[in-house]
Amino acid sequence: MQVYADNAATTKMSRTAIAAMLPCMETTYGNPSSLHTVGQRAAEALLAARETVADCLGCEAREITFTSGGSEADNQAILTAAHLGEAKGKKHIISTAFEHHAVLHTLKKLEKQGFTVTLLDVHENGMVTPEQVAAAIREDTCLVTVMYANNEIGSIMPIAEIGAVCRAKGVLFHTDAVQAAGHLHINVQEQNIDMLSLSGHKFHGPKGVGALYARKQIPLSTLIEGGAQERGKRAGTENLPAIVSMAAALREACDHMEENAAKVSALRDKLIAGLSQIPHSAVNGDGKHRLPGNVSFCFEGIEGESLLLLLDEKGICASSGSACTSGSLDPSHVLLAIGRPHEVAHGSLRLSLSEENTEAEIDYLLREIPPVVAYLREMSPVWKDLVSGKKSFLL
Amino acid sequence: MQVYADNAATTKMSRTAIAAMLPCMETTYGNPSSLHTVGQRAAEALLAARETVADCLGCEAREITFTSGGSEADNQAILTAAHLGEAKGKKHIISTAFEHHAVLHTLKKLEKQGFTVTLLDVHENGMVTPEQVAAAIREDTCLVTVMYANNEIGSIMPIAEIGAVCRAKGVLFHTDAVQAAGHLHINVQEQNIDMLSLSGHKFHGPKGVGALYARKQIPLSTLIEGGAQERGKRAGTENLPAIVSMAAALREACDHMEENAAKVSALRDKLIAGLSQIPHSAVNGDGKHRLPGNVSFCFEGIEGESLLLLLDEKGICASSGSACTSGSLDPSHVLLAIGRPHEVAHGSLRLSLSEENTEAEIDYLLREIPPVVAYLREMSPVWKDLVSGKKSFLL
Amino acid sequence: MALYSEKVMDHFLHPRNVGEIADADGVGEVGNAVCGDIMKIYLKIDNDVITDVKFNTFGCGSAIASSSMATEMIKGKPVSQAMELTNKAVVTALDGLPAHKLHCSVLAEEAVKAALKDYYDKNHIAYDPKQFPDCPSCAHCAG
Amino acid sequence: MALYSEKVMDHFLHPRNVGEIADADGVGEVGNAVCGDIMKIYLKIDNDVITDVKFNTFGCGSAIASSSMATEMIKGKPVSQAMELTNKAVVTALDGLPAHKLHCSVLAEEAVKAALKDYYDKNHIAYDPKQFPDCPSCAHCAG
Ligand SMILES: Cc1ncc(COP(=O)(O)O)c(C=O)c1O
Ligand SMILES: Cc1ncc(COP(=O)(O)O)c(C=O)c1O
Repeated sequence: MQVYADNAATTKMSRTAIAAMLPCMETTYGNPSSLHTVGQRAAEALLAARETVADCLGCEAREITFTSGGSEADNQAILTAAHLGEAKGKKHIISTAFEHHAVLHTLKKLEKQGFTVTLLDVHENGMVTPEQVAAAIREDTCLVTVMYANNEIGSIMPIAEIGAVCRAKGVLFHTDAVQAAGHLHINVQEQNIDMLSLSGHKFHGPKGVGALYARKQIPLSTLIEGGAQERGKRAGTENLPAIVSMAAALREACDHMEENAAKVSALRDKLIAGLSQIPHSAVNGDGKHRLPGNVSFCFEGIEGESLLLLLDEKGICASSGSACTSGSLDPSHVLLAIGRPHEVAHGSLRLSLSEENTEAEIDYLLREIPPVVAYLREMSPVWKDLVSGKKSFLL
Repeated sequence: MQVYADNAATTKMSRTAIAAMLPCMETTYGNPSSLHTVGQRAAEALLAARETVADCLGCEAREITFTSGGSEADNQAILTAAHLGEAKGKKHIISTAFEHHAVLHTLKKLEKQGFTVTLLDVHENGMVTPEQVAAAIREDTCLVTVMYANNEIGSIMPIAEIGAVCRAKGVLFHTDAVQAAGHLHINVQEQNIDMLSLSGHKFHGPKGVGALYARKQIPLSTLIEGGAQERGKRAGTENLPAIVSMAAALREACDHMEENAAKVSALRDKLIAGLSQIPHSAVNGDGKHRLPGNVSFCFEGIEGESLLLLLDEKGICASSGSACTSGSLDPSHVLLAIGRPHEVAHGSLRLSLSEENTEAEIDYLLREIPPVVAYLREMSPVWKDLVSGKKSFLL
Repeated sequence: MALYSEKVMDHFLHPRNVGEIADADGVGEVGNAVCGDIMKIYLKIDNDVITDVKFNTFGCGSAIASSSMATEMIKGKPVSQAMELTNKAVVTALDGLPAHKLHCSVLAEEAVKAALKDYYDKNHIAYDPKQFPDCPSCAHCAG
Repeated sequence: MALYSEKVMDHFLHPRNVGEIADADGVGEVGNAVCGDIMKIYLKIDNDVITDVKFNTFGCGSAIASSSMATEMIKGKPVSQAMELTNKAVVTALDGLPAHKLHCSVLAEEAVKAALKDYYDKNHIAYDPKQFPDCPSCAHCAG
């Protein structure tokens, strides 16, 4: 059996997304900046896609800037707020310790340029509260950036409430909604969001395309200079096939959000319940405020990569931490942020489900995973020390 | 008849490019950073694409960084050289007056940061010489960036010779090869190129993807921060379908370069000869050192946009200046750079051919264009003044 | 074409009143070739009524469409009414113009006024010069 | 899997010499759980020859494969020869490791040496301490 349970890393494109893309490669192949019919058809498709995305977020089409993905959107949002803040002498930014690297590394860059960054502690259930944000806001705070949902442990932040705090204090609020878009309800008006990033490939859309929503009063800083595409805020010939495809995928995801969430979270809960039977294991993240597809565990005494590789041998595609930190030797900064000790954080497993997963697949996972954990523990000197009482269990 | 003659704005994807893309959406859909089989298959495809692109440029795979397009590659190359230069107190950059806006606007940004930019004059045939570059290089020059071939007038620069001058003087040399890649021979070693930008959609590959070659000794500056993709030099989940498709398109273009060039330049020459019959017209760019597909004219007494719209009514897709400056009121900076007066520059027409164009289409263009020019002149007060002798002809 | 409304395209593709009037009673030319738009309007006026109007235009699609529409709007109208033609009225009649093309409608208004001014001047009719703002630069074109 | 060579995958999926030796003559443990890799090697030594070897490893695929390969390489060998095992030899035997996984082969070498040192210590055999560099920090792991 082949079970793809790494949908937080990337999803398989839906039929709808592929079907939307093909005509843009074969018929509407023009450059939207071209005056002729082939170009103008592309321009119309671009506008329609922009309207679709705007509609899914509850904003206006002109508030959407298409980017090459979630990372670029995060970078551009944060640099925009930094430039605006700098002009007013405000060089303090608030974020959290468990943001995606697209946010954290951009903040690092800004620190080198004299900005001060406060990374809020994350509660052990993976949550950050509006009260924490309120307490951290200073006179010189120019931006609060808090992710909508965490990519590793799936916890969902109280975005609307955090947004309200920011709005009340007159501070720009950005949210990295890469894991949320298409899966959780978004309405930037109701949720007091000033800027929001999303990425096509996390909801069965294409890779290499994303969107940045920025409230119309916010003049975006340009990351990529050149032609006047995207109202002069993002140069480069528009990636029309991907943009149109992403819009179609987002539309589809939003139209089926409730039924997908119901189905996927039922699978998730069954999987969590089953894996919780493994002794000395712990679920990461919040029990309730959790992405429908996210299952995140730490298993004491074993190491994540070897677990992944053995699961892969069984046809199970999973991840340990996030995809983009694999290959790194450090344990996930997210797991450390919620207080997992290093030795436990190394033994993490993330299974991220989508509506394409089936009950039979969950049964398969529940059958295959526990023996693999047991096998690795049997080989692990750490586990032996725990069992023999030389060390004490942390979980 | 429908004639797409705007291939410098963007090309239609080839069968090969589409065929290469589809399996990456349906089967190899994994995230190349994921450890499991689905991810590692994607990683393998990514590596193969990198090797293909490297092979087409005569460099090593690790010298290729995939980007979201030509603009991003241009931005990153220039900012890299600027950062390296700044560290050594070298803040002078040499470029030309007729670069693409992705280059010119990035240079503008650097000027605001204290860099000095010398834009070399372009000869009226659209050429810049190695001697000009040599004369402009100063002690504090950190970069020479000269495009391989111009997107509007098609003139081809003596890149190898300019590269040799730079190498001799120890100055980094970048070339925007967006119009050249897949159409003209490239070998970064032989041509002394330190950095080179290309874009997938200009050679029947996909939009939204490009590549930056940077000699391995050059530490790229990061434009988009985040995950460790592209050796930490370009964050964001890799756009695998587009990357693989671009590599396939480039391979195909390079494999058929000579036959395509022979075919397309024959069509081009026929078109140029025919349109030259129109009185008071002039070809823009060099007669010999010219992209195989580029036909660029100025017609005195008329304005380009109305010409384009009327041609579009006849099914002819063409451009006036470049696609991304359409919608702007200024005449093309390229045509001004080669010394066309404003009033003449407004009356420009660019027809850019590909190997998919046919002899019959050229005949159609030659039949349809002259009467449209005549019709617009008949309506033009400028033309009347010229004919009546009130003003004197410039062409 | 999404760029222009159907009305604009109709007037661009089938411009009304193209041509010259050899014995015009008023001729107005505005814009310049450096900016990329020139409009020249010829009026035939009889008893203070515009009995005929022709135009020549060098410019983009919306410039030609604006000229065509403006001439249609003043044809057969009393001079006093033609004096009230505004660029907004031209834009509305064309079902809108893209923001960066609005200057074409301004040129059309100015061309009509320039022709009317010429008619007043030739016929020594007194008028308030403030009605005819100069168009010395292209600055407004950027609007 | 492109990540690891077939050899690595073979040793990872079918690790040789997994286990413990209750009455081992030498035991060595290196690495720490904070770093994410611990290797423990048990040696049975008879007449200066390694007659049996077992390992337990907590770590990634290449850590397990390196342990497996290293134990294979010293099994049946004289102690003096086992002392000459280098991480490079392990890497070569595995048909290479990804750059960021080379530290696993270093750990394997160190684990073997730690077990040998334990054997020397237990049997009061004199040795040059320089042969056994400490592994007090994880700094080398970053290599
Ligand atoms: C010479 C040149 N450079 C750069 C670019 C920018 O490429 P892209 O639109 O793919 O970002 C283009 C085309 O648009 C070009 O013709
Ligand atoms: C929370 C979060 N933010 C940002 C990103 C970056 O998105 P992309 O890889 O599309 O640039 C990701 C996923 O990779 C993510 O999960």
